[in-house]
Parts: sequence; structure tokens; C-alpha cells
Amino acid sequence: MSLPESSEPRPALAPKDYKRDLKPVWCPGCGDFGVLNALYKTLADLNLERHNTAVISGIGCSSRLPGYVAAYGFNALHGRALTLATGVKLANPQVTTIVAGGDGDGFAIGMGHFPHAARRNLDMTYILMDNRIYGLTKGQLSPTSEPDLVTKTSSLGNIERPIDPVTLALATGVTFIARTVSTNIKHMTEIFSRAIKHSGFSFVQVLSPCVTFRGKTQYKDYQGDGVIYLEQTGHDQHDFHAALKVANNGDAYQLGVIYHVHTESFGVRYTRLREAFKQDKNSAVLDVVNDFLP
Amino acid sequence: MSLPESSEPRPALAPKDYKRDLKPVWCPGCGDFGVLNALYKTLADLNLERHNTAVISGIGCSSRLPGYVAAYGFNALHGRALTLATGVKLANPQVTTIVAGGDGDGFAIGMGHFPHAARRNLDMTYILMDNRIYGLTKGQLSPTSEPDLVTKTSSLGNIERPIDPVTLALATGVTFIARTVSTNIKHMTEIFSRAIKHSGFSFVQVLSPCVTFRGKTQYKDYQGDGVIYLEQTGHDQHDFHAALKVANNGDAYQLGVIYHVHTESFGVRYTRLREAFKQDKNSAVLDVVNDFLP
Amino acid sequence: MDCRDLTLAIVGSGGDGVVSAGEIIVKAAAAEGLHCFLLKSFGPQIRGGESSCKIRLAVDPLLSIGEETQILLCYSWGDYKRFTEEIRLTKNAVIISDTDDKVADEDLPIEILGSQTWIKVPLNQLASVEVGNALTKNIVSLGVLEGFFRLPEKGIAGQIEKRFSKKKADLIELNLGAIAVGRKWAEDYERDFQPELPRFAEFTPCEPNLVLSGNEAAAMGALWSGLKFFSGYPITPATDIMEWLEKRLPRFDGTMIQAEDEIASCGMAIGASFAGVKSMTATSGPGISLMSEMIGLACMAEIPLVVINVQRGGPSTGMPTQTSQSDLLQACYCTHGDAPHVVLAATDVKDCAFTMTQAFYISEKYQLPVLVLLDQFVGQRVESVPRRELLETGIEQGWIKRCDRLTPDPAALAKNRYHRYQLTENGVSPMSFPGIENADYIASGIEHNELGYPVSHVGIHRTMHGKRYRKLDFIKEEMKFMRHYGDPQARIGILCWGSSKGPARQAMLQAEAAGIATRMLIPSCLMPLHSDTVQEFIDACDKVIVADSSYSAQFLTYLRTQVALPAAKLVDLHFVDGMPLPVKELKAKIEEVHHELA
Amino acid sequence: MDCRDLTLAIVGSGGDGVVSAGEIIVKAAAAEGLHCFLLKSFGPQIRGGESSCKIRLAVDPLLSIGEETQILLCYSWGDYKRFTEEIRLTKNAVIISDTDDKVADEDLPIEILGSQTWIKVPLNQLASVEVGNALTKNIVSLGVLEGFFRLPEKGIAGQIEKRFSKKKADLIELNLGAIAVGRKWAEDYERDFQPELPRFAEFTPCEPNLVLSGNEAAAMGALWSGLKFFSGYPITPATDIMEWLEKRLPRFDGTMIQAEDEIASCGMAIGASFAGVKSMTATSGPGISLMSEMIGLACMAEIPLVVINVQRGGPSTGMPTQTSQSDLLQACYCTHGDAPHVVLAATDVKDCAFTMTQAFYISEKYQLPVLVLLDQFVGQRVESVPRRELLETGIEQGWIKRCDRLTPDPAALAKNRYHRYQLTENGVSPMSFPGIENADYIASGIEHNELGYPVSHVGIHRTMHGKRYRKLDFIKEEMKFMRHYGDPQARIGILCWGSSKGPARQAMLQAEAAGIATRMLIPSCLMPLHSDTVQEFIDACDKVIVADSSYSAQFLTYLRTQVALPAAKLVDLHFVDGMPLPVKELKAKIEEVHHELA
Ligand SMILES: Cc1ncc(C[n+]2csc(CCOP(=O)(O)OP(=O)(O)O)c2C)c(N)n1
Ligand SMILES: Cc1ncc(C[n+]2csc(CCOP(=O)(O)OP(=O)(O)O)c2C)c(N)n1
Ligand code: SF4
Ligand code: SF4
Ligand SMILES: [Mg+2]
Ligand SMILES: [Mg+2]
Repeated sequence: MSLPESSEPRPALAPKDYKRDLKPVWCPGCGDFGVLNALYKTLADLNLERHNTAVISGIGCSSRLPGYVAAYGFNALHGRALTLATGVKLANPQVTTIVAGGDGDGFAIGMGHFPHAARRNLDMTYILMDNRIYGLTKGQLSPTSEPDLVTKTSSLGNIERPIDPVTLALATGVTFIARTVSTNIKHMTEIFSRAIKHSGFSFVQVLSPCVTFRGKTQYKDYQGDGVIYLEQTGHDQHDFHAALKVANNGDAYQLGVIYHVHTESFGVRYTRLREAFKQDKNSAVLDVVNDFLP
Repeated sequence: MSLPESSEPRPALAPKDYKRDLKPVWCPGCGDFGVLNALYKTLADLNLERHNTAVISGIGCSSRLPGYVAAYGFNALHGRALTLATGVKLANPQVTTIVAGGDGDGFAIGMGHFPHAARRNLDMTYILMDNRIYGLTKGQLSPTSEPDLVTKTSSLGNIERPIDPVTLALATGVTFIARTVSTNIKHMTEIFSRAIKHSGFSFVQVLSPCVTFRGKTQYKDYQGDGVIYLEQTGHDQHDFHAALKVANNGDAYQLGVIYHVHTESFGVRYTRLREAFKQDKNSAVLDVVNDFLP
Repeated sequence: MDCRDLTLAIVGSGGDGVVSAGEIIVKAAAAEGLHCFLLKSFGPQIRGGESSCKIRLAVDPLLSIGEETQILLCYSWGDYKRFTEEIRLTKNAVIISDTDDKVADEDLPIEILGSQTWIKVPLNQLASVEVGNALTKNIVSLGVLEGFFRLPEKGIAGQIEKRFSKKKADLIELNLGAIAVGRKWAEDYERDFQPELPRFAEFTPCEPNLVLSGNEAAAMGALWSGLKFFSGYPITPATDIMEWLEKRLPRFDGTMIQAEDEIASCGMAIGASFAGVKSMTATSGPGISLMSEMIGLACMAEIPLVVINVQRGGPSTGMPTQTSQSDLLQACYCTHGDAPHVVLAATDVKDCAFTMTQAFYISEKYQLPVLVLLDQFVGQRVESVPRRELLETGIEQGWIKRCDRLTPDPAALAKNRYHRYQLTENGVSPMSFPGIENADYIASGIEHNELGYPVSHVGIHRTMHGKRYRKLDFIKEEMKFMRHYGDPQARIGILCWGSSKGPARQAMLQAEAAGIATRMLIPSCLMPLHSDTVQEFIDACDKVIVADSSYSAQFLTYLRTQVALPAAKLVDLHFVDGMPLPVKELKAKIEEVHHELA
Repeated sequence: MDCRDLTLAIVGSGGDGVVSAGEIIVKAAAAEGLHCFLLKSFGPQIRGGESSCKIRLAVDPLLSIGEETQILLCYSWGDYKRFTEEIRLTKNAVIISDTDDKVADEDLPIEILGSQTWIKVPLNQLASVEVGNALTKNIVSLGVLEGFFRLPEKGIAGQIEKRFSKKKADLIELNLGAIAVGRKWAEDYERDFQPELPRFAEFTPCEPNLVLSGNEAAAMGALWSGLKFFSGYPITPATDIMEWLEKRLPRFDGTMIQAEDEIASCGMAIGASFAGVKSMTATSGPGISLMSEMIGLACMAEIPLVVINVQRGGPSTGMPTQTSQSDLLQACYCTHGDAPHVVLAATDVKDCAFTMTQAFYISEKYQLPVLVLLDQFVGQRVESVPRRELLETGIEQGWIKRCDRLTPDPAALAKNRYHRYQLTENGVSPMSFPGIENADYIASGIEHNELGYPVSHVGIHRTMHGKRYRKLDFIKEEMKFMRHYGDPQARIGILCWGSSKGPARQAMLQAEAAGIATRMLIPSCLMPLHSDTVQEFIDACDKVIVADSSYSAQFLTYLRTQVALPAAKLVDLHFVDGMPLPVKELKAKIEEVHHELA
């Protein structure tokens, strides 16, 4: 993100100022509440302008998030948030563009778009609210569901191997990659903040429990020994191969910034391209007819 | 693949016996001719039954391949070959299932299916005929096109970063991964053979020049110092992190088997599941009505 | 007042146990051989949001869910608001609510405020104090209903036992106790106040009826037809089909796979069918929009394929939990090019099973995609169906055995080169599949000649179009069966389709009771439509009401492409999607037309 | 024989330079102010396969490509076969072929064998020996044509110079030499044999005409309308649009991005439009099938969006390089639910530009998706267009300035809460976009209230359906303009659409020449159709021929949904897709109808 320049200093907004008067439909105890609260805090911390912020999502419990943020929002189609966000950012580059959505939305039906958003390195932040289940459709397998998990579509246990979103992000060239957990608002806020400030495509996997279709187990898993904070292990965020090693969680979930590198974004490159195209060319739109003179 | 058991020994077929009487539409000099010839040889080497072999493809120059092989074939939709092949293999497991297609077909529009085919580890072989350009539509950018490449849709040079199919294959859990080049029929044949014999999902990236839209450069690039044969470098095919290091080509293309591991396929697991479901259950289809007794 | 037919509604928030109360009543009734309907409806909340159940119980077979509700059990007036359009009360409806649920009068609709019989029951109190467990509130209320309206006592006890048998035994006792508390409260109240209540008539319990939803019936119909492969992607309101098959298909050596998206699920089904097994997928509107290209592939490559669309409110994500008949035109024209395929529609729960066997019969025999239209109203409502009737569909109609595809004759294969797309009189060519020797071929979505080889020759294109379209001529004749109802001499005709059947028949009966004769025609095969039959019907009527539940009158639009509908005769009665065809409005229209004609 | 109008065809394999020869002729003619058409056609080979060019040159403005070819230049008879359906020769056509291209008589169609004037030219010889470079064969043949038929000499020389100017100067000389060699050969032959040949009439060169394809014109029309964002995915025959814009959009601060697939390209365009700029995508049939869900999203979220479909032969992958009018019904009904949107169609190259300005006007003003139907015939054919005419479309018609969207009034924003989906008379609500203060909102594909908040209430659903559909009523009136041709008193009427206009007008002229009066009506806005205008036209005619180029008569099917077409009046004349509407068949049908009426 490049923070917009503003002529007069704006009054700082509080987290609550980013709250819309629409009541979340989430189940009591859903991890997504935490994500939403951390996002409010982040927006306030960065003092982002509501009218220059857009939150784009697909369909799913998690994808309801934009409706709760007082900024521009688009609750679009299942799996397609990244495509819309690409259009938003390219058409209106000053807009801080945030994409949010679920594991099914992003890595089942939306899988085809992630690697392309990644390699374009557009300046936007993608927050994956990963509950490892389909919430909105009431409990089917997700591509991040654990092996052997019993769900409504795997009544004798999941026989597919899950996708690891962070490994995939690394493999496709995402330039900022982090993992956090919805029970730790402070950690989430810090990570979101860094992700949004990163200029280029940033990806944050948030472990966000689904109490209704995953019971209480996820909350337990994300406690105590269940998680490791990379900040405390001396992990080198700039080392690609080190990142790959901590990407796929072993016994515990590895949280924090996993990888971070700087590469020019598509937007910056395109702007340069525009200048090159303009060299020695007419600038009146109607003059392009002359291109057709025989 | 598990080779079908046959009661009487079949007469061995020669490569030419796998040739269909349909003339390829490819341009003279197209790399895809080499891939086709290597495939004929492989089928003969493995003595595969024509009627128990299916070659499935999408749309593209390369995707015309099934039409030229005397076996069951399906020239389906752009980007969807893996989905059809999944159905074929699950419905008719004795069929040796081979998927072939281009870089655009597989990693642009077809991107959404690759990681899922990979994590299911179905017993099939995917041959990517990678020319790093869109051939059939006459020369636009492909997701594997090099940076700065000038094409019909990047007249001042490509500003996107390419995808590396092998890295992606590793990140998504493909159990057999190799790279070869269409100018080396012998190497291709060996690799194809191993890939087909692998039980699980195997992925082979073939560097296959497009003479029409990439000129002669690709042939030059794939010669001499341009390629390194991993067989000669003592690469450990079973080491995931080593594989990642050779995946993304540096100055030269790294050819050979890059990664190889054994994991149960979806098919094998599903068969076990079926048995579990059958335990203590009625087997007459019409009896399922009793499930609805109040 | 004794009734042989009772309609009731339950409203509350998720935690109130609305749905389980409803299910217990319906299953209890069906267990004693009664006929019943159950229709659930939810707000947008995933859990804990507002929810409702509409229930109808009757001694005689039922046609529809019942338009107006005689009894309303409301746990929470806050949640009631969402359903005012969906639950319409009769003039003298009985209202039962929780004494604890205070609400200001101005927040209540007029039909509640004006109600003659509004009984406030201390449900919360009874549950927490008398039963000793606040969670039994819904069970206590079942007892109250049982007491007031003579709901099937044994049946309810049976369901309680069945429901809790897997958990602890003392739970059964607790809940049976809750029933007793509720029943006693009702009896006391009656004794003291002698309210005038509709009571369920005495009846002799008989063989239990099955209880199932249209989605389940459709899945079962597919299984009966020999389904061996199902690939799907979750989507409301179609997911039930996948979930049901997940547990059944493997028992019969079939495969169910949850795909990564709808394009993949349709592609997998096409692949499996190409490989020789009966395959299908099921989705709702958004999924069909994504599958359009795949459906065209199946037309062109001539692959048997069955696709169910359980329609919901559109466009786009629309209203996922509401019903709709607004995907008809899409079903007919979704894919590009001239792509011959078939569209069938099911009218009620039992018909879902029957329609599926037809779908497989047609798609396998003619090697093309068949789209089956259900909707949330028929797919997710629960109906009682006599076991015998369902088995008749399964066995006696004989469809099931007849739906195998034409494979190449081995003798011919030994002699002649196999031409997959051989030109034939009815357009159907023998279809091989991997495993058959000397019959390998190349299938493709590109235009091809008889061998399957790609061509771009206009003459061959014309010939092959002809081959593919010829099938429809034959299907049209095979599928000309349509449902006729009512008085064959009536001057007023009704044309409708799919799940509108039930409400429409209900309206006809009401009209009949008011002395107005009507007749109705319902095609189950919409494309290709046997237009002669429909035209005859139109010609024979003085007025024709064309009814569906879509905002843009899709059925009428479609009919116009098929038959001549003189403006003077036509009465267009379409409703916004979101709700089943309303009986009341249709009946009013019938009366209006009747007066006009008189 | 002097002609003011000449048709010729060139056939060969890829390496023969068929297309460049054709382009040189057409550009040469246009440079001298002549009117011309060029239609290319290719076999399935990527390179080196069979290819053909049909060319028509005339002194006066042209309507169509010209049905029958007077002159055939064939480099290779082996390649000719593929085009027998596409290239029809006049009875006394002149055939020019290469002496070296031997072919057995039985391999030649009757019209070649029976030709009166078949001139075998030693093209290969002349090129390799006289010019000294075998690659100049096609240029030598241009010289031959120039000599025989008086093609514009200066123009051809000018094109040769332009074409090779970027390469080496000696190439210009070589090729001008090749022209001279060919011309000389023709002159000698004429002197010796005095064949009877059609010759292009003397004419006074005037201001050069522009030469462009329909795809290019459409792209330009978009640019003029203020297009700032294009996302696309390559597909024949639509890719030209993306390729043209790739080089132009950045010059005008716009963005073009090649997406990963069609779903993404449509999604990006919707995102960009939401973000405040005029956006579009372009594809062909398979792409529309994939975009169906996105198109529905734009309807529901009320996002302006323009989508071009350059139709090709279907269904499925079909015949990618052939033309078709078989995506009409898909354009109208592709997405699920009741999804109001607009369908426009362009009739010729110039009209592509005009139609695009209308598309942006409508989509921006009414905030909904507009599908523009072109086809391979209009999209990829090259036409000469007077520069002035094109500029008129651009400026004088005034569409361009008028197509901005309604944004919220800042004063109102300061006072009242912004309601994105505010109910209004014409259904259009002020639309904000990121960057506008106090006007942030949530857009969604879920049903919503005026604020954009999700609802599942049937009443609100009905109201919002009404709001969205109201727009169509207004668009219908704004877009009621239709093209009328012919004699307003004629008893025979023709209804057709899109690229069929040219051939249909040609047939009308031929009929007129034969003393038969006809009239024609062509709607450019197909949905919503101003049905009164069409009905009046039908009512005023004694017979109405409904013509299109689709196998299943899609235009007729669609018209039936909109107007009454009495069976006694109707003449259905649909053709298989793959080829433009054939002039000859239409003319024959007109004559037939004429006799019937007499
Ligand atoms: C095209 C399409 N297919 C399917 C659906 C149904 N659907 C809605 S949300 C969802 C998945 C929800 O899971 P996830 O994305 O993980 O989000 P969560 O609800 O768990 O937050 C599905 C399959 C849809 N809306 N659109
Ligand atoms: C849905 C759809 N979109 C676009 C196309 C057009 N198309 C055909 S092949 C192709 C890409 C060809 O590139 P690639 O897959 O790399 O194969 P190659 O021709 O290079 O072998 C495209 C975009 C199509 N056939 N279908
Ligand atoms: S279903 Fe799960 S993910 Fe959805 S709102 Fe409830 S707890 Fe959250
Ligand atoms: S265009 Fe390229 S990829 Fe296609 S056939 Fe020709 S050389 Fe091969
Ligand atoms: Mg999830
Ligand atoms: Mg390629």
C-alpha cells in the first residue's frame, strides 16, 4: 500500500468508527469476530480513510466481513474476490484494497486466481479466514480440512490431503506471507498492519475457529503448545527456503511473518509501460482513427 | 498405474501401432511432434492396451495430441482436462489415464484444478507441453512466459512474473515430478515411462518449442549448456527441499526426475472406504427406501 | 371442531429447537400412517438466527403444504417479523406463545393482535421449573400442542425415544416428562377456559409412511437408475443430494467425490460417463451458470449426463434459502451455440424419484445432457410418501431397467471400423467406452466427422447438427406424457410446471368447492416440449392461466416459443420468486376469470 | 466487360501468402478511395494450413461481401476443397491457377472443370526465375491480377512500399519488380489470346478510406466512449479486440490486462467498474458460458459492464474460425434467476463502433451489463469506411459525451445517509465509488435493501426486482431506434439481425432488380426489444421472412417471446451457423414468397 497524501491532517478515527451498523450473522463464538475486531483496530492504527479503502470478498461466513466494515465493500461471488480486487486496484490505485474470505472460497473454487494474483504482485492484502471447513453451507470438507476429518461429506473421514495455503503462497511468489490466529487480537493487528503497509501482494492466513461445525477443538488446538510464535524463534523472514520449512505446520502452528521480500508490483510496472506507450504518440482519442489509414 | 492383468500374453505393439490416421495440424518444426513420438514409444515400451488407455486434453495446439493417438481420447474444454481425467480414473480404474496439454490450458484457465488433482494423488500422468506462449490463439502471453517477452498482448514486454510449474507441483504435493525436453526423444520416453508406472499423480513438464510464435530461440535455449541433466548431478529425487532448489531453473533448465515419493492414491483410499461403508449394510439398491422409515 | 387436515407453523430463533419440534411432529404423524408436509425456512444467520417450520398433517393424501396456517406456535415475536410473508394465518387462527416473550403491541401485525384465540403459555417456566431443564422448552410445547390439538400421542413418544436413544437413556425420560408437563398444562387450560380449538380427528393408525425430502427422493431415484458416479460441490439448497449419496453410493460400488468447484464437478461427471458409468452432478443456479460450458461439451461430444438444479431465489447469490422457478430459461439456453439437450422438472417429492429415473433413461439412451429442475420448495420440504408408491416408481414403472446405453455390437466391431458418431436415423450412435476393444475413439467439443475427427467444414457441421438435433424429435415423442388434472370439460385451463403443481391443485380444489370447474396441464418434459399436446389444451380452453413463481414470467416466455397463445385467452399469473406459488392468489384469479367468462 | 464492382477469391496454403496478397489489394483500393471488403478463412492448421480470402472492390459504397466470386486465384487445388461451400463462383468465373500445381480432373469440382476461362500462369516459375525469389509468388500473382483486371496500380505500389519500408529497401524493389513481371505476363497473354475478362472500371481516385475490421471498430468505439479498463482472455475470433486495445489503452491512461481466464477477466472488469471507471471485456461463446455467473452479479449489484461476444460456430468448441449467430438465446438467458440486462447487436464494421458507444451509454446510465453481439463475419472481416463517417459516429452522434454515470450529489451526501440502492422512478440510483467521501457502501450479489445490506425477505426481494426491472422499461424507449430498409409499402417483410444485414440487403437489391419490392427491419437493441415497432412491421406485411444463421432458428424463437407472429404470415429461413446468411437462398425465398402472394 502507498498511503495517500492528504493536504490537511485528518482527524484520527477510532476502531469503532470503522464499524457499520449491520449486525454480524456469525454464530456466537465464531472466530471471525476476532478477525473483524483486529481489522477495525488495524484500520484505525493506520488511520486509513474510509472512502479510500475497499474490502472485497467472495461467499461464505467469513466473506460476510466487508458488510461489517464502514468502507467501500463488495461481497461478490464464491471464489472470485481476487479477480474483483484486481480490477479495483488497477482502476483506482489509491484505494487500499483488502480481500477477505474463507478457505473454500479461496482455495477450492477460488484456487485458479490465487497464483495469478500472487505473480502479479498487485498492491493488496489478502486475509484468509481459515476454519478448515465449509461454514456457510453447514459443514462439508474444505481443501484445508485435516486428513481423516469427519464432515458432512466425509462421514468416514477425509481421504484427501489438505493444501497448505502458506506453502502455496511461497510457491507462487507472494511477497509478504504471514500466519496468525483469531484468538490473538494483538498479533493479528500487528500482522494485518504490516501486511497492508507492504507494497505488493500480501497474504495472511488467519486460523479462525468455526465453533458450529468444528466444535471446540480448534480453540484448543490454537492454545499453548499448539502455536509457535516465529518472532521468538529467530526465523529469517527473507530466507525463502527457511520459510518453506516453517510453512507447513508440524506439531504446532507457526505464527508470524513467514516470508517477506520486495519486488515491484504490477501496478508500478504498468505505470512505466504507460509512459513508454505514450512516447511520440497522439493523445487525442479521436485521432486513433488514423491508425486505420491504408 | 497398475498394469492390468491379462490372461493370455498380448502381442507386443510397435510405436506405429499407437498412431491414428489423423494428420497433425501442427506447424512444421513444432516441438509437439517430438512429444507425440515419445508417447508412441512409451506406450509401446509399456505394452499398454489401446482399449485400456485414455488420453485426455483441453484446448490448444498441444491439446490436439489425443486425436493422434490410437487409444481412447477426449479433446475436451480449455483448462478442464484434469477434471475429466479424474472422472475417467475414478469410474474406470483399470484405464491408464494420461492428460496432455499446454501451459495456458494447464496453468492459466486450468490453474484451479491442478492443486486438487495433485492433492488427491489419483493414479494418472499429466504431461505439460510447455511452449511458454499461447500457440493456438496465435501468440499471446502465457503464465509461463518469461519476463519482458514481447508477444501479441505484451508489445512492450511481459511485466508479469512467470509461474514455475514444477515448484507449484511440489507445493501442492505431487508425488512424481519431472522435466524433460521435446528435442530428446530418448529422455522423454524414459521419463514418460517412469511417470506412467508411478502409482499416484505424476507430472511431467516438457519444454516443447513453438517455432511459429517463439521463433527459433527456444530450440537454441534447450541445447548444450542450456540444459542440465539431473541424472548427472547426483540430485536426490526423494529430498523435497533439494527438489525445490532445482525446480526453478536458473541459467539452465534442469531436466530429469525432480521429485518422487510414494503416497496412497485417492483411488486406493476410496476403495477402502467403500468396504467400510458396506459393513453390515443391505446391498439391495431398492432397500434404501427403508432409510426413510420414521 | 374436528379436522382431518391441520396446518401449523412454529417460529423462533435457532436455539429454540423449532426444526426438531417440527420434525418430531411430522415423523410421529407419518409413523401412524398420516400424510404430512414439512417446510423449513431460515434467516441469514448460520446458527441462532430466526427459523420457522410449516407443517401440515392429514388423514387423506395431501397435495400441498397448505396455504393458510390454523395454528401458530411462536417462541419469539422478534423472529416472527421475518416470516410475515411466508406464514399466512387463517382468520380464526390459534396463536400460542411464550408468556415470557414480552412484546409491545405496535410491534405485532394486525392478524396477531386481532386474533380470537391467543393462548400465552409459560413455556420457559414450565421447562425450567416443572421439567427442570430450560432446554426442553420445545418439547414442552410439543406436549401443549399434543394436548390442545390431539396430535398423535404414540407417534410423538416413539420419536422422542428414537431421537434420544443414541444418547443417554435418562434423556428419553426427561423429554417424555416434558411432553407430559405440556400436555397437562393444556388439559388444565382447556378445562378452565374451554377455548374453541381445531382438533385433529380420530383416525385408525396404519402402516407407517416414509418421510423424505425431494432432494433425498431425487438422490434415491438416481441410485435406483444405476448411478455409479456423483461429483458435486456444496451449495444451498442442493447439498443434501450430495450428502445423502456420500453415504449410499459406496455401498453400491459407486463413487462420490466433492470437487473443487462446479466446473470440476461437471467435468468429472462427464469424464466418468465417457468412461462408461452413469454419472451426475447436482447444484443450484450459480452452479449451473458455471457449468454452462461443460453442458455444451456434453451436447457436442454426445455424453450422457444428468444435472440437477435445485432452484433458489436469484439472480446471482440472490436468496439462497428461498425457493424459485426462475432458472427455467437458463436451463433451456444456458450454453452457447445450438446445443440440443433436455430439461425435465419434478412436481413433488415422490416425483423427484420418478423424474430422475426418466432423466437417466433419456440421457443414457440419447447420449445427451438432461437438466432436472427441482427447487427449494420441492427439494427441501419433507413429505410423507407411502412406501409402496415409492417402490412402484422404482420398480413397476420399469424405467430403471430400460436405461442402459447403446454400445457397439462386438460382431460389427470385428468387421468394420468403429465410427463413434455414425449417422443414424434417430441420431443415436453406438457408444463405446474405455475397456471395449477395437472401439477406441476421440471424443471432442470441436465439430467432428463420424470418426470424431475435427473438421471445420460447413457441410459436415450441418450434417452433424442434424444428427444431434434429430434425437430431440424422438425424445419429444417418448416424453409426451403430461399430467392432466381437473375437469376435462372445464373452460378454464391452468398451465404451470414443477413444484407449482401442489399449490395449483389446491387452488383448483378450492375453486371446485366454490363451484368453478378448472383443468390443468403440467408437462414434465419441458424441452423438448410436446407442443401439440399443449396447443390442444390451449385450444380447448376459453381462458388459460399460465402460472409460475418467477419475476419475469419465465414459463410464459418459454411457452410462447413453443405454442400459440392468443392474447384474448391468456391470463398471466407469475409471482416473484422466493415463495411457492400462492394458492390464494391463484384461486382469486380463477374466480375472476370465471366471472369474466360468465 | 467493365465493372464498377468486382469480387475475387484467393486460395492457397499458409505459406502461399494468401492473406497478405488479399490485404494489399484491399488497402490499395481503399487508398484510392474505393470501397472494399475482405473476408479471411482458415483451416484448422495453425500455420501452413489452407487459407482463403474473399475480396470485393467497388466504386460505390458496398453492402456486403458479395455472394458469388467472379475471379478465383488458386495457388493450390489441394487446399481449394475445404472452401467449396464458402466460395461460390459465378457461372462464367475466371480461374487463375499455377501451372505447376498439377491436379487430376476427378479431384476438381464441376464448376472449375466447366469454367470457360481458366488461365494457368507459371507463377512459381515467374517468381523463382524471372524475379529470382520463389517467395514473391503471391506478389507476382498480384501483378497478374492487376494486369488482367485493372486493379489500382498506384495503390498496389504504395502498399508494397509501405509494407516493406520497415525492412530493407531492396525488398521494395524486389517486390515492385515482381508486380511488373506479373503484369507483363498478363499483358502478353491478353495480347496473344484476348480472353474475355471483367475489368475494373476507370475511376477518379479520391480521399483514401480507412480500412479496419469490426473488432477494431468495436475496440475504437469503446475507447471513444471513455473506456479505461479492459481485461480479456484470448479466444478466436475476439482476441483482436484485446490486442488492439493493449497498444491503445495505455496511451489514454487506461489499463489492459490479460486475465487468467474468462471468469477472472469478467470479474476484473466488474471490480474496475465498481471502482469508478468504464470497463469491458470481450470474448466468444465459450467465454460467455464461463462468465454467466459474473454477468448475473453485475445485474444484481447494478454494476455497469460491457461484454462483447464475437460469435463463432458452436456448440462447445465448435468451429472457432467460422461465423455464427447462434449465441442469441444465450445472450438473453445465460445467467440464473431473473436478471435484467441488455443485448445489442452490430450489423457492419462501422456499426461496431456505433454500437459500442451505445453499449457504454446504456450500461453507464442504467448500471447494468450490456452484452454486445458481433460475430466472426462482422468482427474479422475488413471493410473500407470513409474517415468522415467514422468520426461522425464518434463525435456527431453525441453518444460519447452522454454516457457518464450518475454519482451522488455531494450536497445530498453531506445531509443524508447514502443509500446506494435507493428506490427511484426509473430504477437508477446514484452510484458512488471508492474515493467519494461519505458514500461508502457494500455492493453484493446477495439480495439487499436500499443500503445494500443483505436480506432474505420476500417483500424486499419483490421491491428490488421491480427496481432492477424498471430500468428495462426506460431502456426500451430510449433504444427503440431500428433500421428500416426497402420499400415501406412492400408486402414482403424481412426480419433479421446483426451481421445478416449486409447479405439481406444485397438480396433485397437483387429482388428489387427482379421487380420484387421488399422491406426490412433490423433491431439493434434485441433485449429489451421495442416489440411495438416489430409488431407494427409484422402487421403491415403480408409475409414476413425471419432469417438468421443458426441451426435452431434462434432469432425466430426469440421473436416469438416478444411479438405475435401468425403462422400464415411467417416464413422461417434459418441457416446452419458457420457461414454468413447466404444472399442466394434469401433471394430465392423472396421470389418464392412473391409468387405465392401473386
Ligand atoms: C458458485 C457457488 N457455489 C457454491 C456456493 C455455496 N457456498 C457458499 S459459501 C461456500 C463455502 C463456504 O466455505 P468457506 O469458503 O470456507 O467459508 P466459511 O463459510 O467457512 O467462512 C459454498 C460452497 C456458492 N455460493 N456459489
Ligand atoms: C473457454 C475458452 N477460452 C479461450 C479459448 C481459446 N484458446 C484456445 S487454446 C488457448 C491457449 C493456447 O495456449 P496453450 O494452452 O499454452 O496451448 P498451445 O496452443 O500453446 O499448445 C486459448 C486461450 C478456448 N478455446 N476456450
Ligand atoms: S458456521 Fe462456523 S464459520 Fe460460520 S459463523 Fe458459525 S462458527 Fe463461524
Ligand atoms: S503455433 Fe507453435 S505450438 Fe502451435 S503448432 Fe505451431 S509451432 Fe506448435
Ligand atoms: Mg471455511
Ligand atoms: Mg502454450
